[in-house]
Amino acid sequence: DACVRHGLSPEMIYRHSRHLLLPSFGVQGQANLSKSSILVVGAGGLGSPALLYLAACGVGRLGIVDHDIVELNNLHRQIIHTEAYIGQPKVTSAAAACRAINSTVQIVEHKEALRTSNALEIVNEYPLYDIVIDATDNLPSRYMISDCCVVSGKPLVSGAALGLEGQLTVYNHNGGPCYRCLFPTPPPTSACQRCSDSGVLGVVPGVIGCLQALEAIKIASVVGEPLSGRMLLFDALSARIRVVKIRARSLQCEICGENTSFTQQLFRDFDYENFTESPLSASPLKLNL
Amino acid sequence: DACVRHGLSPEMIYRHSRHLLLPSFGVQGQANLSKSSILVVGAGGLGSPALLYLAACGVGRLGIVDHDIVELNNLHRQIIHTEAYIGQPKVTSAAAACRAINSTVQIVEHKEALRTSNALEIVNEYPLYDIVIDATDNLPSRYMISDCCVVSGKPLVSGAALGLEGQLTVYNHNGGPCYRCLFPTPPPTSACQRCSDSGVLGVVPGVIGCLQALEAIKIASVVGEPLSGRMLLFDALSARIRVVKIRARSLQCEICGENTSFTQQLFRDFDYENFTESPLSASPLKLNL
Amino acid sequence: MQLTLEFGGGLELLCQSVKIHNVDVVLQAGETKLTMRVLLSWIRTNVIKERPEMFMKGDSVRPGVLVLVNDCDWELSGQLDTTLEEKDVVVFISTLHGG
Amino acid sequence: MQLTLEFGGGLELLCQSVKIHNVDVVLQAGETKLTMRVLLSWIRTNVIKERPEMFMKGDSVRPGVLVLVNDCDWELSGQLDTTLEEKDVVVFISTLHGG
Ligand SMILES: [Zn+2]
Ligand SMILES: [Zn+2]
Repeated sequence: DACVRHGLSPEMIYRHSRHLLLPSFGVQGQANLSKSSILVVGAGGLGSPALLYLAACGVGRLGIVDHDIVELNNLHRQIIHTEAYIGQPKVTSAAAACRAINSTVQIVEHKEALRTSNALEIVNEYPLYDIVIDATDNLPSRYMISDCCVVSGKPLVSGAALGLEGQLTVYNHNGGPCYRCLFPTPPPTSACQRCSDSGVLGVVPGVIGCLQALEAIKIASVVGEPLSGRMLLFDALSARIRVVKIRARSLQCEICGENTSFTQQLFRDFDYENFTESPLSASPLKLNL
Repeated sequence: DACVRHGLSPEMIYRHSRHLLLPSFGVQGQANLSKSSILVVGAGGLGSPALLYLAACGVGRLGIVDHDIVELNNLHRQIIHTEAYIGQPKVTSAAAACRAINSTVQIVEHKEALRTSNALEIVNEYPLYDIVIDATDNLPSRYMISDCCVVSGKPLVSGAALGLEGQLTVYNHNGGPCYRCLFPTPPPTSACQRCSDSGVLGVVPGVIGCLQALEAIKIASVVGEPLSGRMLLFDALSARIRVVKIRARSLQCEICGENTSFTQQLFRDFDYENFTESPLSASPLKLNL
Repeated sequence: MQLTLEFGGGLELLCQSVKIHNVDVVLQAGETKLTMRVLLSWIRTNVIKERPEMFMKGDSVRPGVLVLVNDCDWELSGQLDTTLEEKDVVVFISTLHGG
Repeated sequence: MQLTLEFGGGLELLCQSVKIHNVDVVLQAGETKLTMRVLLSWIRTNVIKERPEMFMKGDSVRPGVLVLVNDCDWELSGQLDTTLEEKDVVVFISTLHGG
């Protein structure tokens, strides 16, 4: 029957029966999901729900990149980690949680910071990923991951949250823009706030991280209209959400445009910290109450 | 200082430092949260993320009501449960997950179905709850929980998800309507679909459950504008979200209106299964592929 | 009159699983304005392809269906007597119970 | 001209933490239409209360700010040359990097 033909085991059929029942998703959608592989960069506030839902939904392979250690002050929003994992690598903790939910998914642990020196290898060599999720918390990483996805030809599901607001879009997919098409010039460093400096209501990255998992699932299963060329803006305080239309790919974009000279080699040599004038790692928290 | 005055321990200050840094939330918001108690009815697709984020954010007391057992075909969307808990009560599993994230929250386990015979006691007697979250999956429960909240004077954060769509609103709060103001007459039974019959994409209740936690946090911390008199409509396939304006409390409402004769005693005697012509418990899944 | 009709929460299944319908409603001789009452009857004839009893009951929508005119509950604009204008967006959505 | 201005992603901090501003922009003598170029200068004078360099750079917005006219990126409508109409909604939102 259809399930056998699509390589779904009896356990997968039972486990994902509520997906298979969906006329607009069905056996084909689940089979596509089970063959897809997704890389989540960052196992923090956004990565926590994204990883849990991606493991639960039955993607084939799920990669996790992070170099951080679980701390108590992460736990108010990073729901994939438990008190028992404080002091251990976030990747170890997140991988254990994903395996506990779904032992049939291949979980790949990348216990290192994503850098120009390893990004192309992680994304493109074994294990190869089809889709990248940006769940990081800093500006140089956002430029680096977008550029890496452009030179690797991968769609990028990008989420961000700060304070009581969140943003979500899909870059480098279906003729949509890359991060640099929207933001060719980095903002002044004085305009860059991080969760570690400015605070964030924990459930706000929760909402955005779930929506990142949804967009990755839609791309991987080839179902629905991904949020490409559109951006979701979320204001938690007023419970207002708007989805706006953004520009298409820019022909003049230095990275993805028609006359780009950007290559994998230039990517390896690019200094993202210098370009954005901000560090790849978060500075320590200073709390003055 | 402010933290001590508001009864926040040094551990709570460190754990929730990203909340305390938020100017519009701050010490007062966290102190309000830590004194609040929230009841989540249903530890399934909606309840999973709602419970995890409520435990993580540091509410004072978190109650969980459910009579169900964890099954393998829940795990595609009910991310609070792990394979190790298959066969055990959902409340046991969910409570363990909440405690693992935050051992400082008081978790109360109600391992029973919410019924007219126990609902008033669970909501109003010790432990007393301030806010109720409807994370159930059937129509008679939705009427019963709304009526229970009206006669108990509690705000109700109501979420629903089916297929690739979700809905969210706050009932019985700030002059907003109750469920019966919107739906005085139950729909015909032929119009009632459940996840167990019709399927649901797992991350859709994930998004709605996170938003339910957010609305409960806003009400408990007295921060922001809760989604009362408004309803959020979510279409996952097209990534469209609209927030619409709904009617205010109806003066003619049989339950919350001006001339209501509905009482706690009438609630106890009301037959919700007969009223809605549908059962409180989900029927077993029939999967024909 | 150009209107956008949207069906959700399962009601799209009654109109060939199409959620958004851009329609042009022509007023009948003798009609001077388009009310929701008239629109519902027009939809029943022109849009709903099966099980009309899942959409309407009497001359209104069946219980459990929310009607929104330009993102506002039609209870706030006069329900069946709501008068529609050019380019209005009318949403019919069935309440969900799942979780 | 009645406009709704919205500031988000932290830009509201430049205008006393108020996100939504309903404003009435009066055209100067000699002006026949309101462009985004003119509106930005009007906002800088009338709405931004502190650190204008966090909002503008030259005669446009600073890098990292998205501008939306009626929920559409202003790149699609001519950027600074976009002509505004009565009741338009203009959103200025700073891109977020946190997670
Ligand atoms: Zn580009
Ligand atoms: Zn009522």
